[in-house]
Amino acid sequence: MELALEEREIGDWAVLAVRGEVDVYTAPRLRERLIEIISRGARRVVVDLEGVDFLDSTGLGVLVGALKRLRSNDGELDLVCTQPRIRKVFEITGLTKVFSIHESVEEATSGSGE
Amino acid sequence: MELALEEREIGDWAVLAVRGEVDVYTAPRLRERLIEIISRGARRVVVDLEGVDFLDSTGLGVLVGALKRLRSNDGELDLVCTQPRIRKVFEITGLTKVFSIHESVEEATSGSGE
Amino acid sequence: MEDRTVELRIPARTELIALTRLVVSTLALTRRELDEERVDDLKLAVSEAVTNAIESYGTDVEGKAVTVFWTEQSDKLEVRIQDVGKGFDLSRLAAHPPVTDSARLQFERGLGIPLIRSLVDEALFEPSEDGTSVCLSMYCGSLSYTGDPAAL
Amino acid sequence: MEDRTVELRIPARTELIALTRLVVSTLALTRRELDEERVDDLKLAVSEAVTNAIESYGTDVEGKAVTVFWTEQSDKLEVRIQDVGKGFDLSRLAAHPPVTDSARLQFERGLGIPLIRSLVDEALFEPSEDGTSVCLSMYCGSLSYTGDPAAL
Ligand SMILES: Nc1ncnc2c1ncn2[C@@H]1O[C@H](COP(=O)(O)OP(=O)(O)O)[C@@H](O)[C@H]1O
Ligand SMILES: Nc1ncnc2c1ncn2[C@@H]1O[C@H](COP(=O)(O)OP(=O)(O)O)[C@@H](O)[C@H]1O
Repeated sequence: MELALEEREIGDWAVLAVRGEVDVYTAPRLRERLIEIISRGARRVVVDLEGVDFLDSTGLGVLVGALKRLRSNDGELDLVCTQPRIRKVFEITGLTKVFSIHESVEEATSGSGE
Repeated sequence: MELALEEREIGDWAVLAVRGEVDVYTAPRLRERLIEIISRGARRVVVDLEGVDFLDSTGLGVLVGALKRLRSNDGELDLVCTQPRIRKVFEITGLTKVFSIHESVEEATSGSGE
Repeated sequence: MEDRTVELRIPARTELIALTRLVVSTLALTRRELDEERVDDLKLAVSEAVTNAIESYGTDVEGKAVTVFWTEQSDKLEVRIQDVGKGFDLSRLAAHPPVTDSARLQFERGLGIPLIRSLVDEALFEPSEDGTSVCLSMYCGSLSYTGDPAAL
Repeated sequence: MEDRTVELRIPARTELIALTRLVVSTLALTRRELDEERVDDLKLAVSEAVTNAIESYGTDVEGKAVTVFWTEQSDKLEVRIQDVGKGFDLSRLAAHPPVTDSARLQFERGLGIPLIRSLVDEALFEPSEDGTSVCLSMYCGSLSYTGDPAAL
């Protein structure tokens, strides 16, 4: 029932670390925070899912929504996700082809973002 | 739903460390083990409750039963219990007056047992 | 109130008592007003009541169930434990002797109901020929969620 | 079979979906035959179905409930999720376009049922005007407890 969001900046990346369970109850908070980050002008965003215990289709929808919003502004949204149980959700839904999924925040923020 | 029992000897004490939840489902295993220890001839037994997450009245009953069995053989059963949530169960039922409850296995096994 | 009730119905098997504890403590922990110690108290009281409910069927547990109702009222949490077992006579429960080393040791059983009574703010036992309903309450002032109330 | 069913009934509130996940994964984990990955799969599928059940009531959730039934059969675990919402037409669900960067991004919703179908061994959707029943099965050979079967 918990969701914790923690933000920091690395270079020109905004990094949002998510901890806890992302479901239809908690996802609105994740969505609001992402919209806030984007409307503050961030173009390159990393969502770090390493601390996520559970992610459902609503959570996927929120990430897809943020990605669309960023792309339409020439921005980019990358993910950090190594946990098999969470990665699997992206694989089943084909979203591994849509998101750049990295092994670590360092790896994500050292890329060009394109 | 789990209960783990681990036995060792310290001097002439038999020390049984209990981990997990002791309730009406798991207590029979604790009882059997205590009976086994006592019937092997142990007279001085310490039950270490530090790893116990939950203890109900059935668990108390098993400990009282073992204490009776040992006392009738001039033996002794001591407990190790510092966790407030577990200690409270002994306090409410007045069993703190019946058992010697120690802060550590060392403390329990360094006494005379009387 | 109906829509504020969570209901858990389990077959009368002792290995499922742990599940009732998990559900009750999870629900209780989402409430700011109950600290951890009171949640543990409620959990133990519920566990004792569910144990008694299962034992009310004796060995004839085939097809028998125990139901736990969790209801939030404005000033208290209420857990009702219900069985359709043989009931009992509350007034005939053995009283425990005063706590002295020798006499106290006679009692390996009969600790459940005294424990329940001292752990919760209110315990109501309603045994009948059609089964027993035990209602446990914890008072906790006005209730509010610890979770964020944002909904989709 | 009746006596092998665990039933959890929750008010139609999204903050209680986590509880259904906890109950289902706790029950599933007591079974030797399901490894952790399959338990996670079942947990996610149930969560999606409960989410849909709650959403079937729209904003009119007052007094509405969702019921989850857990049943163990000789060769499978079965979880049924039931609501009394408005039902739907399975044949009219939008098909997702093949996965390509551009078209795929149109779909922020509609991922639940496809996920359910790929996570469990069998998913049966039975929508009607009186509500929807979703039955999810995981096959797992002959069942046995991981716990010690000793009973008092
Ligand atoms: N739900 C119930 N149905 C039938 N009898 C009950 C129920 N709850 C309690 N009892 C009776 O009350 C007695 C005392 O219960 P309790 O104090 O919990 O101790 P114990 O269960 O160890 O005997 C039980 O032995 C039983 O006879
Ligand atoms: N239990 C249900 N009751 C009513 N409609 C449902 C139910 N389950 C699914 N649906 C319908 O099927 C659609 C697709 O569901 P799903 O694939 O889970 O995606 P989403 O819930 O994100 O729309 C839902 O939008 C809803 O219209």
